[in-house]
Amino acid sequence: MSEKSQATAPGGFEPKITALVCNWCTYAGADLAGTSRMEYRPNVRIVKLPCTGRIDPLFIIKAFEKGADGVLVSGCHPGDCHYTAGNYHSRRRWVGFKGLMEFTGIDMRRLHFSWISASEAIKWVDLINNVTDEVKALGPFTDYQQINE
Amino acid sequence: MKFKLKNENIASEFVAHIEKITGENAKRCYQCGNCTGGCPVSFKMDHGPCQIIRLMQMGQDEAVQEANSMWVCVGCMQCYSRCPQGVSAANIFEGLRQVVLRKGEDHQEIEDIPMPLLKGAPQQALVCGFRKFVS
Amino acid sequence: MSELKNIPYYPGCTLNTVAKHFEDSAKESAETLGFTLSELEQWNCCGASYPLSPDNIMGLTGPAKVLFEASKAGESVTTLCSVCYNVLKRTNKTVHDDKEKRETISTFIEADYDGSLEVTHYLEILRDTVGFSKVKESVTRPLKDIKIGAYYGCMLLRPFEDVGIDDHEAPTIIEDLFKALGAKPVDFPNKIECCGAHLAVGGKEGDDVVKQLSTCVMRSAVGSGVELIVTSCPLCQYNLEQSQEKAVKEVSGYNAVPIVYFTQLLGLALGQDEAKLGFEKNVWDARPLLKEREV
Amino acid sequence: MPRIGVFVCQCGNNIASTVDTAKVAEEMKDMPGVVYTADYKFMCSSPGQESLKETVKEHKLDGIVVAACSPHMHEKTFRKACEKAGLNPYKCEIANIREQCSWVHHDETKKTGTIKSIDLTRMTLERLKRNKDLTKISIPITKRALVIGGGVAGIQAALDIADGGRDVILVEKEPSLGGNMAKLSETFPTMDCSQCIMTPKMVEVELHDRITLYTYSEVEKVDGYIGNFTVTIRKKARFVDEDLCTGCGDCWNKCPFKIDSEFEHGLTKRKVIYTPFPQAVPNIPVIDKENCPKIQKDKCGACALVCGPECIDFTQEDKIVTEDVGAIVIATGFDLMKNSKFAEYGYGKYKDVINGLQFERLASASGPTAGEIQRPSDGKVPQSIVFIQCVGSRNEEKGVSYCSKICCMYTAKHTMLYKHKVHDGQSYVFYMDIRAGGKRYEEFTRKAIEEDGAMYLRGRVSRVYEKNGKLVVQGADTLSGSQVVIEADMVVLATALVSRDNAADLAQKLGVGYDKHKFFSEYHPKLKPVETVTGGIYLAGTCVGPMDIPESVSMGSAAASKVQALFSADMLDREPITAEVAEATCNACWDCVTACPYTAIDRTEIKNRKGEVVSMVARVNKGLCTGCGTCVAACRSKTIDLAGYTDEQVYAALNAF
Ligand SMILES: Cc1cc2nc3c(=O)[nH]c(=O)nc-3n(C[C@H](O)[C@H](O)[C@H](O)COP(=O)(O)OP(=O)(O)OC[C@H]3O[C@@H](n4cnc5c(N)ncnc54)[C@H](O)[C@@H]3O)c2cc1C
Ligand SMILES: Cc1cc2nc3c(=O)[nH]c(=O)nc-3n(C[C@H](O)[C@H](O)[C@H](O)COP(=O)(O)OP(=O)(O)OC[C@H]3O[C@@H](n4cnc5c(N)ncnc54)[C@H](O)[C@@H]3O)c2cc1C
Ligand code: SF4
Ligand code: SF4
Ligand code: SF4
Ligand code: SF4
Ligand code: SF4
Ligand code: SF4
Ligand code: SF4
Ligand code: SF4
Repeated sequence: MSEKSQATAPGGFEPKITALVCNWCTYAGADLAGTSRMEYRPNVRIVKLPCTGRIDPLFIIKAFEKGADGVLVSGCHPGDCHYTAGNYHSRRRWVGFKGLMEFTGIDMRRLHFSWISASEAIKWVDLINNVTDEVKALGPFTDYQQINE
Repeated sequence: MKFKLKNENIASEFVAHIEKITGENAKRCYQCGNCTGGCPVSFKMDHGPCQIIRLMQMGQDEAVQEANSMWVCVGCMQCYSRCPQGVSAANIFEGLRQVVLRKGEDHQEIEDIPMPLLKGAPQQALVCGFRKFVS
Repeated sequence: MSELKNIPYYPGCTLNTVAKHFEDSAKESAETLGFTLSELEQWNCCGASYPLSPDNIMGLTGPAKVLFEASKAGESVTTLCSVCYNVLKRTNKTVHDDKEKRETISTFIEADYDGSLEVTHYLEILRDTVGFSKVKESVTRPLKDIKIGAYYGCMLLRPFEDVGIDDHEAPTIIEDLFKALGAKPVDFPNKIECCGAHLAVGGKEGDDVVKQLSTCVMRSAVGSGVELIVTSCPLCQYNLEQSQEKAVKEVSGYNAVPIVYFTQLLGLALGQDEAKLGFEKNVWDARPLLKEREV
Repeated sequence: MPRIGVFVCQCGNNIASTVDTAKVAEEMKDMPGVVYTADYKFMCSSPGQESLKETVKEHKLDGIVVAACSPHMHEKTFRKACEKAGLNPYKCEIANIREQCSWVHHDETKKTGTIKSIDLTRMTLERLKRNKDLTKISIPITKRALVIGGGVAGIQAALDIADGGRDVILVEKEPSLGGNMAKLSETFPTMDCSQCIMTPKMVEVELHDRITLYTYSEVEKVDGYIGNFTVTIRKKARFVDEDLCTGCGDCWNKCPFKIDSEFEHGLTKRKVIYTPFPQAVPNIPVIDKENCPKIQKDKCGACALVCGPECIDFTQEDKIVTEDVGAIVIATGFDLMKNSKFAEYGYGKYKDVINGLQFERLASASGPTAGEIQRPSDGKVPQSIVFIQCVGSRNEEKGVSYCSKICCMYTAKHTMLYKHKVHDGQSYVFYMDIRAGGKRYEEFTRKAIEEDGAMYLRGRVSRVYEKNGKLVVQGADTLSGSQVVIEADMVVLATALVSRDNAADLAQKLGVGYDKHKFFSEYHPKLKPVETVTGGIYLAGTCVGPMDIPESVSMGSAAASKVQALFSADMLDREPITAEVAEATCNACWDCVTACPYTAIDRTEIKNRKGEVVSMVARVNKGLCTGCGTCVAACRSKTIDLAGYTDEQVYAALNAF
């Protein structure tokens, strides 16, 4: 099963979206979207982490390498972090990281950072839909896979 | 006073214009009355500074413009210096005057100033007065 | 103090005319203290009011031009009149802090000025550069405990963050000076209240308002035991003088007191010839009181 | 080769209607390491759990994946089941195919849901393969508590903990217990006398077998973590032997020097050797070192001469004591804002302009005027008093942005106390809003207006000045739109409550958060109002924000019950999700140390057998580590990793997508 699985019916290009989210806010927000029976594009796969502070920029690179066409990172709103300040650290880190990604030529429309709380199911749904549609329009991302091969 | 309060009032363009040219935000005012309490001339005003700002909050453009308050304000900045919300009624009054003066309507005719006053008063009073009252 | 020689000085529209005695006495006192207030070569009227609506750039061009002229003369400029001080200091701050406005003003006045000048009031020179203790040493005719009422008005004090000569609710700079001169300053509640300012010439409501406000100031002072009022602004001086005239006519039992510029008494205390200090120009003459106290 | 079981839940139709669970199970069968798969109707039901346990045993599984609802729902359930079946609970992982799949993808052909479920289950499986056996961290608990601050909140917390049978150390920086409440006259809304209800509590603290009281002391340093704190306390020199002193008062009666009394807010004087107030607990004096000529320049010594038990010792020095405790309650209270910021009100300039606490002292039977309302300037009974509310509060320009919450109430109280004592006196209150939310509070303020005749004026005061011996108050009444001038005999300022000026300092010593006003931060303002983010440290009273006595006491009790709950077990179980350092590759860059929000990482010396330091490495204190993983992302040499969320596990999941 090493080949890229197709998220939906054959036909158009269906992007792969990897979401790196924190356990306390965004993961719970995504759960709430489910409990509320909302619907969103099926292209996303969540990887749960304790806190956005745990997110190593290399995770993002790895995700792209492994064929993700878009990556999104989301955690608690600044100030709401379950661990006091983890998301401040990550935010600081991302500022530098964003520059680096831009430098390496990744279209920043493929990488999204956002804050979604446990009650913001709607925001989660909108984010997934928007990111999916945007990345879909951009087409597959292959630069990193080539590096990998 | 009695008025019907409508959505249009709250979105008053006149108030927005005054806010723009004065750099003040009428919504910041929480009607504590400190400005009116300390204003040396509020006793002469149809509406004290805080009431003018209240009328602006409610978009009562006419009431604001009809009041003599803007002409009475001496610009002493006492209102601003004690306002807990950092609102300057002085600036707002100047803005209101500007709207009138920029239309070319003078509040004061120079001929009306008595000669002894014109001669005796310090130049600065005349300069300042003309600025505030004459377009 | 040795480096103090020439201080660029901006007179403004009134100090050369109606308030000549303010200027003369200030200049005399400066000479005694070892420096010169040297008038800017070129200057225009500051407009006598800082434009309170920020979009009024034209109102800033006058004072900005003054500041530009002053910047040619040195790193600071001093004023005697509180209004000039207020207008120049605030304009200077605006030019300094607001780049956009600075550029617009530059195009209007056709000169580049960046707001780096220091705008001071003569009182500040006396306090911060000369030092009141030094002034005290130079006193040859102490003011013999005359009860002075220091009238500040508005322009010297407000708004605090732009002007900031002293605490805007409880200033003491003039009192401190007069302590050094041997007088006995008396605090009175209305010393920071407005005199009515330009309403002296103003419209339908004006004259009446000025009378009420200035009379309040005078009564508050006299009621607190003040024997003589000092001012630092020709407009304050004028409004108080005029109102006292009316008070004397209309309020029974009202005791008029002399009203003079602070520089006149400063000059006197520093030993200058009384005749040069323009006491005869004040509506309310201080000389009888001075004589009575043998100053 | 691992032996893994995959269980796919149908959740009745909740999952099965959009996911082909049998297909998911089928797909997993061929994955390397998987030895068992099944789909099942209700995994969390008792039969579901039973079958899971049986299968674990029967197939000797060393790991399981449950593809079902969110881990927030049933992770605990299945981990417990594993434990019962003899499998390490951390060898169980959940793939969330309900909340994050079947419920959000409504494709009835089941195509979408099935594909996504397969992906999610596979990612979870790959992650699980790298899971290690973890054991809950067990920490022993020292069952003694420290309470910092001896106001009403701290006293309540200390008594509740001590009454529950635990030892308490109470540290108070002043010479006596009592805090601000000890200064109050009568208290809203019931008007009972503050001293009458406070003094017995103070005495109870002093006499309690389980409470060790350190007054005139401050916490200097705190080390350790929940259950295991070591606290260093500085006992300031009293210059009086506490064991010998009988509290007879001969010393302070004899002492010839007088100083403004802090307790009475300068309304009267105290001696250099003094107790702050007559009911002080303990009733042992201290010598105010700065003002004692004996200590400063060896002159006087009168107190020592008269002291019968000879307890005065001018050479006494501060003492440092350390105490081990398992929990800490912070109850350091509030101060009033300095009124000097408001020169327009003339506080400090006019003697008859006073603050709320000074009025409390004037109205207090034990105060400087024995409860008679007198002007500080000349002792006359004021015929009119103007009360000004919101001084410094709700004032972003010159004060604080927040509402001090209690001043509306105590001002109403003041007008009543005044009316009850001076029947023909008139009070005026300048207010912006009357905030009287609380049981019987609105009725209380109405009573002040309707029965006791206080004149309420809605507006702020611009200025106060003196004229002919009267205080002229110039303000506005915005309801009538007029300027109002009142000539009063006295003015009382309801000044903002602010945090103690050493609050930020203390917060840093304890590693707890504080807001921009230097009030301590609750873990969660609604759901964890007495906890801090640091385990084992709790909050009570006005150190959190303005509040009245009932609220302060409730918080004191709530904090105490949290401490009791913590102390109810011998050991503290914590999730084993903590950071670990592979010391061999640590290059001592300390990036992790600065990154950790909990100061859970120490710089540790590595010594050789001779005891010489050979290197420095980072070491995680498992008691403090909360498992956020911030350090891991910060470590460039990949030396530090997070158990349960190792790099290996995360990459495995990413690789499987
Ligand atoms: C004028 C006025 C009138 C009031 N009237 C009423 C009323 O009628 N009814 C009512 O319900 N409430 C009233 N209150 C409110 C009431 O005073 C408070 O709610 C209550 O006192 C708060 O108690 P506390 O224990 O939180 O704080 P505090 O009383 O401030 O106690 C804190 C204690 O901690 C000590 N401390 C501080 N820092 C340290 C440190 N670093 N180390 C050791 N010790 C430290 C202090 O010395 C103090 O003893 C009034 C308040 C004011 C200002
Ligand atoms: C419109 C509105 C908005 C609000 N918004 C906020 C807000 O934004 N923030 C905020 O902090 N607070 C808010 N509140 C307040 C908040 O709802 C209450 O503080 C809180 O819900 C009170 O919780 P409770 O447990 O005391 O009472 P309740 O929530 O009333 O719970 C009592 C429970 O006891 C049960 N019960 C009753 N009688 C019996 C009986 N005899 N036997 C067994 N069970 C019984 C009831 O069925 C109920 O489940 C709001 C309130 C309202 C009305
Ligand atoms: S002082 Fe400021 S906030 Fe108060 S009423 Fe006047 S403008 Fe409004
Ligand atoms: S600036 Fe005008 S409105 Fe403000 S206090 Fe002075 S006179 Fe009144
Ligand atoms: S384990 Fe979760 S998904 Fe399965 S039956 Fe229970 S609630 Fe439903
Ligand atoms: S005289 Fe001695 S025993 Fe008496 S109170 Fe003073 S110190 Fe204590
Ligand atoms: S030695 Fe100090 S404390 Fe003792 S009596 Fe003298 S001044 Fe007072
Ligand atoms: S409680 Fe009342 S007096 Fe105190 S700050 Fe709030 S509104 Fe003002
Ligand atoms: S996991 Fe978080 S709390 Fe633990 S040591 Fe690392 S940064 Fe600190
Ligand atoms: S960041 Fe890594 S290498 Fe640096 S001190 Fe911490 S564990 Fe050691």
